[in-house]
Amino acid sequence: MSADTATITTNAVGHAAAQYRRHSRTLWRRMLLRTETAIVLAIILLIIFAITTVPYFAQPYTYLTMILNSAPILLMLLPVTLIIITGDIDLSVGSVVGFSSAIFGLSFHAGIPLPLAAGVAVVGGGLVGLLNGVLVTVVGLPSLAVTIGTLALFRGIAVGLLGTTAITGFPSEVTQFIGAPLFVGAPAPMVTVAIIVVAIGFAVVLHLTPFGRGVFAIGLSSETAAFSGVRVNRTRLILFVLSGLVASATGVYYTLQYSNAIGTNGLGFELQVVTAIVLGGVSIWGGRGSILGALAGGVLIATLNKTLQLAGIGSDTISIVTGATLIFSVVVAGIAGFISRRRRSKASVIAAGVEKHRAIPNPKSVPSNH
Amino acid sequence: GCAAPTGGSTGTDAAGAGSLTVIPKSLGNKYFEASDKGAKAAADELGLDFSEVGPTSTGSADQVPFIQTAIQTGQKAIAIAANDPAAVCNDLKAAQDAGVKVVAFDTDTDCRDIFINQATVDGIAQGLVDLTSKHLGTAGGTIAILSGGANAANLNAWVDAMTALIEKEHPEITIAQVAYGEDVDQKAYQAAQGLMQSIPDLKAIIAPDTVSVKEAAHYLSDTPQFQGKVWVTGLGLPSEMATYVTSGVIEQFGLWNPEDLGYLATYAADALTQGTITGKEGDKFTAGKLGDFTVGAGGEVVLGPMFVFDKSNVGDFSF
Amino acid sequence: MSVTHTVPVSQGRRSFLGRILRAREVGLIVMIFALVALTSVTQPGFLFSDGGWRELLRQPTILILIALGEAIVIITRNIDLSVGSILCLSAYAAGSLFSNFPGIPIPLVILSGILLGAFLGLVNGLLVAFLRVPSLVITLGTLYTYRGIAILWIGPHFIRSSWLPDEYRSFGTLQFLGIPVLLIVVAIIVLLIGWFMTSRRVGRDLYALGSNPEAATLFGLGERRLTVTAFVASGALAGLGGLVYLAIFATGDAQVGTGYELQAVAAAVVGGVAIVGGSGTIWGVALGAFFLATISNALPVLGVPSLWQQSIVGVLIVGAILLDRIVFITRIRRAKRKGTAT
Amino acid sequence: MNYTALLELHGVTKTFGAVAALVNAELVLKAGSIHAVIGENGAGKSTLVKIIGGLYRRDAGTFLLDGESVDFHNTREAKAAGIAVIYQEPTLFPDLSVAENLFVGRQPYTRFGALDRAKMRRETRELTQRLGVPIDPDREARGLSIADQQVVEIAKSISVGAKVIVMDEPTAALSGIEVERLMGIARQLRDEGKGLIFISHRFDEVFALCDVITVMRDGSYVATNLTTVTTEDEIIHQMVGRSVDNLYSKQEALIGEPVLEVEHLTSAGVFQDVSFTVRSGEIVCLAGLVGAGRSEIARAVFGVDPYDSGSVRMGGISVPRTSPAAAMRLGIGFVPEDRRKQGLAMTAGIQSNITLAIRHKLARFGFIIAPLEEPSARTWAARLQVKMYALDTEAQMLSGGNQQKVVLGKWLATKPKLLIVDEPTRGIDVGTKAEVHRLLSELAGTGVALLMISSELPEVMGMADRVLVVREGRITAELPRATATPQNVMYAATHAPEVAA
Ligand SMILES: Nc1ncnc2c1ncn2[C@@H]1O[C@H](COP(=O)(O)OP(=O)(O)OP(=O)(O)O)[C@@H](O)[C@H]1O
Ligand SMILES: Nc1ncnc2c1ncn2[C@@H]1O[C@H](COP(=O)(O)OP(=O)(O)OP(=O)(O)O)[C@@H](O)[C@H]1O
Ligand SMILES: [Mg+2]
Ligand SMILES: [Mg+2]
Repeated sequence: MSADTATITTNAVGHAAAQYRRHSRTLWRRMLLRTETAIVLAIILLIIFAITTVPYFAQPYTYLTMILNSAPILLMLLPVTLIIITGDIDLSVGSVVGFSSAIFGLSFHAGIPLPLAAGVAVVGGGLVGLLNGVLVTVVGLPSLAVTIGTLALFRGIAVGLLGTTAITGFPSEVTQFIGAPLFVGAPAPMVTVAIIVVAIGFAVVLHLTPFGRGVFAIGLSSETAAFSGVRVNRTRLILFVLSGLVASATGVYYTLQYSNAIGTNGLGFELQVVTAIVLGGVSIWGGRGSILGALAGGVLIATLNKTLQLAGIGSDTISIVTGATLIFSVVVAGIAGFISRRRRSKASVIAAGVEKHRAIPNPKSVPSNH
Repeated sequence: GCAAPTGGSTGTDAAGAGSLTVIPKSLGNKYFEASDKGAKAAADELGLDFSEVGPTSTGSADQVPFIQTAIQTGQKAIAIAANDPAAVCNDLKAAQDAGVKVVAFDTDTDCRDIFINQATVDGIAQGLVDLTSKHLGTAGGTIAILSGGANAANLNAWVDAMTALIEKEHPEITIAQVAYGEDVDQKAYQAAQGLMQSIPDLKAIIAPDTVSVKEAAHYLSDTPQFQGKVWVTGLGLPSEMATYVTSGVIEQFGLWNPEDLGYLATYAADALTQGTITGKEGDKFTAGKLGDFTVGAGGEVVLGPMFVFDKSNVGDFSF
Repeated sequence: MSVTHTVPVSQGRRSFLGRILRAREVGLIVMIFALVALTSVTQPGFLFSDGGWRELLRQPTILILIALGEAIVIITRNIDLSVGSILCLSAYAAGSLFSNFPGIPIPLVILSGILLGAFLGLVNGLLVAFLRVPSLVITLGTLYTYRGIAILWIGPHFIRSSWLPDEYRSFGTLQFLGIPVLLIVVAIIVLLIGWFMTSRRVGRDLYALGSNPEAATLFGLGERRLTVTAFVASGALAGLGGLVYLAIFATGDAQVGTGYELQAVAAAVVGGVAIVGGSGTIWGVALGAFFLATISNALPVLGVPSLWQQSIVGVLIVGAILLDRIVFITRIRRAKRKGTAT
Repeated sequence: MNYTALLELHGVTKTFGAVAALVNAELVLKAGSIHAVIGENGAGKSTLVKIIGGLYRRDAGTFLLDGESVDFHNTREAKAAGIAVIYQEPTLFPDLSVAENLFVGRQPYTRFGALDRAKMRRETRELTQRLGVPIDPDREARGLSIADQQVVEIAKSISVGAKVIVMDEPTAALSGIEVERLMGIARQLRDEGKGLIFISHRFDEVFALCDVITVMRDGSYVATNLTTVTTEDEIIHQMVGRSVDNLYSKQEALIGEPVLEVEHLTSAGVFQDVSFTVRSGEIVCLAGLVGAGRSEIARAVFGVDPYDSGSVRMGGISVPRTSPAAAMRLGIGFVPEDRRKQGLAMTAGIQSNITLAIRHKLARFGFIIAPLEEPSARTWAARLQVKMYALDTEAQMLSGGNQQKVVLGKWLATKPKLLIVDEPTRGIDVGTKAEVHRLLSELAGTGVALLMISSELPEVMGMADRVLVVREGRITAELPRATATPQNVMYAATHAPEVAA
């Protein structure tokens, strides 16, 4: 109504507005000096290296199996990325895979049609996600503690439900379809479509919607977010439910891919998921990160694994390489920050005034959201 | 000992004498390290290009990437002890489609050319039950079974066979509980403790996996109150069990020679790639120092009867 | 990880606060007693037999040690996920020292195990403190790296009980006045660390750092030194945990300690250490670890089917955190109501 | 030389990369004096303080302490040399007790090598008593009021025997009585021969307390004046480079229909039976002492805090409880009192901060893309003349005043019908303050209803159409502009309600 603020007069609006640069760093710096770019570059370099030095790497089968093997992680990391951006964490996803696998297997075993059984499992996953969410938001418990507890709980239920039975005998049309290439000779399996669709969905939600703005705001400062009309607890609750849904859908997929429902399905996936996300430049303190980065982190690990496996190297070395890559990625960022801090403090003073508000990383940027 | 990088060479001269990838349940597992040692020895004798790769964990699909690699690098044969027979099946089928011969050992899967069985399921069940019933005598009593992973297909088969056997032939014995030690020392120890304390009049524990039997023996040797009351037997590695056998806590336990298992699997793989055998019943082949073997029903080759260890021989083995 | 812990403004005096803190520990003690009582009523042997009594008291020692280190790290607002891998390396290192140098003095081996742990912790600490990267990322990396090194190094080998000198193996079962010597040693360590954390400057500084890292920087508390100290302590305690593991189980392969990291965090949290740092007591942590270890000790004895044990552990972990929270909130509410009434 | 200054800084320079925070700073502090440093937001005062405190190292220039050149590498060295700094943000450790906070890093030990808690408790009690504010030494620092935190900080600096005590805007969060108390303590310290550096944006305090005033502008030294011979106008001129003629540019606005109607709002233990109305074009001020519960009332109205009973209506429509989102949809905007924790995401860019509250409005078909949000951010930053370099500059890089402008911009961008502003000019320099006042007044002129909370009486007097005085959670007086004198307001704020009716 009358609050037409445009009528407020201020001196030299146009002039001042023109003074602000859009970005404090040049385009190439912004594009190149970011984790996503570095990781994507690393993937490309690694693939080039592997193609030239590792026999058989160039075959489509390599990429087909690489995507197949990493599909569960690539799917699960999507909602967990959002959770980590709000500053929470969900360590129970691996157990939710097992849980959903158990529900799915038992439902199928009980004669429920496959799609319905899958539906039951996904709904079950949503419910356990809701349980996590309620404990974290309504009760106010720290998510790390809660999901360490439910990690044991959901896994325990899965193992308890299935016991020593492994439910197999899923229709082979379905299991074969899942592992089949998109078309004959294609370097990607069917599940690639699902990954891409779900990833685009999450990327759009996170980066292009008001909801996604809220997600970032919660991670940057949940108090400020609440004061800005972000429904903080509702958002966090939704994310935990989403995580449960996606993890349980992954559980159904995993069960079908390997045609086996057992209680230990998805064991240890949680740390792989977190590793991929963190490698992809998502800040574990919340507030920073992207779907692209997290996915790239997952793909980099998958590519590394594939390269080493094809080179005949066993899992012991692979696990050292994975750990070292993770440390290396943050160490490089740390050292780069250190050097640029040193270099800039030696650089000459450009000018006072507006120029002096050039952004530099805060040397003591202690996680602010504690 | 593990993960010898065989990369380039494996690929290039795969066309030569033959090449074999052995995939154990996991790296760093004593039992499989022993079987891999036997496999390596056989491969050396045969001049095979040999590699041993595998996961460090025992997740159901953890072995899959290594099967894929074997397919891609043009291995002639794979010898695998599957953690989860169903989960690796699709990829093993793909391997067979690609012309790779698949030998399952230790644990059977549906998608293989041949299965090298350490001993028949019935043989193992019979062996362990016989040891136990002989000890218990006609009086019989309550016993418990302490197994490893709840999803280990071979262990479950043995447990089932033992249960059936006891029901059929030993009415004097009752099985009170089947517990699982999950292949983890601490859990197996606690499970053994749980069984001994919670089952009154427990007379014996049969532990058909190496971790469980070792930890059951361990708990027993730590706890004199149960010594002489609870009798423990199972399938164990002599190197791990020696202490308990010498000290008298354990009298007898069984196993086969895991090195021989790997050795036999390698000869079978070679015979398959050479075309000497196809895996059908009645095929015959010679496995070096182990002598001649015949493929039995369902493409199964049995290493031999279970070997029983006691005070007199337990020190003679290195595995 | 941000935890929006809306800790209500405490009105009070020490006595009130003290009561809350004590309630936490009292609560744990009550839960432990309840668990032991319940188990002993069903299976008297759990408590009233040599073996039961000994296991009850000595099984928790490993978890107590690594949980203590984890707690110190969490108190500084960090986390250490590499403790399980460190424990494994230290246990195997000690075992192979015994086997390669027969007759080597036991104290020397113990020292080496602790030093190896401390060194691995030092690597964590230096990376975290000097590169200012989140400890969760660094220790997740070293969780893999240390484990990979363990598998690569240990490979097919395993510690045979015959490697260990009899004196060392007897540590595991030795009792003094009916109490396992291991527990006595660990109890002394708990007392020492507890005293250190409450009564020495460095201990208080560790709390201060976790309580408000920005203020610690402004204050010149030496955050780097403190961070490194915490990780070294955690590494050393994990190393000691490995030695105790060796004494109890007299065995060990490359998979020892897998998954301990989350148990250690769970024990610290159940013991009342706030995951955001700055608060929690060492006594609480020791009790929390004792509680968790006793659960996995007691469930098999209670005859709970193996397959359902893990879910009960999960329920109890969640339940313990939940209960603690509810007790906390109701106490604050009650105090507030009292405050407004007057 | 027989008379050396306690502390001397000459030609001190400090750059952060391309940012020159200090260019040529000068400061000469004598023992037994209180020295004010003032300047616009971003003039470099806090940076100077941090150099003195050893948090930053200067790039160039001389730094003498007692005539000796010093170069601190960390805050510990500065502390050891007798310098105590009380930073803009209190820096207590919330989980430690008050006594422990006082003794962090130098706790006394007993004979047995344990902390001597009895001694710490005793000394804490003595110190806080001496400062006139007894605080329980055993309580956790978490939950102490800002004023009490300030007292603990001062006690800390006294107990270490500092000879130089620097206070960076210590009064920003305090109310009149607490400021008086603080000034009393400062004078006491001065009379003990200590040198004090006092930073404040409030001229009345500076003139009442300080002996010398050093003015800074854009990181450089401008002038040092003796308080006795200079005037407020002169100082302002030195600070801003021009004179600020009207600090409270209250415009006449047409007061219209009620916009916000609050009835019988009660939250047990916090506020009781609060009823008031704000009309369009009207500026209503909630006055009172710090801790009277004004912020809580505002937060309950906006929905961030719950309340037990009562009702809130906007333009006749009931505002749902505990839903800021709903309140915003009904046209309420809220500039909270703690801009660092509640107003801004400190590590996010200016643009993201300004557009956070309007993210739903910016969306087209549910999606937001950067080109849509840039114009709003640019316009509002420019209208408020935020001193910054680029739209993605992190909020934490801005000086306090500029941060406050960003928060204002963020809420003005929502085009509210009712804007609640809690301490809108806390920590803001005179020039900007006048700017903010003009802006709020213009806003009222366009028909926006304003509910303002301020602890500064002149601001209340200068801006309000109506003053509601809050005391211990109750509205104890409603004073129209004409009768709202400082005396009346203070009386109502400190006396039981039956007197002020
Ligand atoms: N760590 C830093 N990195 C980059 N720029 C900084 C840093 N610290 C201060 N600045 C810049 O230096 C200038 C001086 O800041 P300072 O905080 O000293 O101002 P101030 O006079 O204290 O302002 P206020 O009155 O608002 O507190 C500002 O422009 C600020 O943005
Ligand atoms: N950040 C804080 N930490 C601890 N206590 C606080 C904090 N903010 C306010 N308080 C305390 O809460 C109570 C109510 O404060 P509130 O902010 O409502 O008062 P107010 O009248 O709005 O004062 P102000 O002038 O500061 O806005 C007081 O006792 C105050 O000291
Ligand atoms: Mg300042
Ligand atoms: Mg307030």
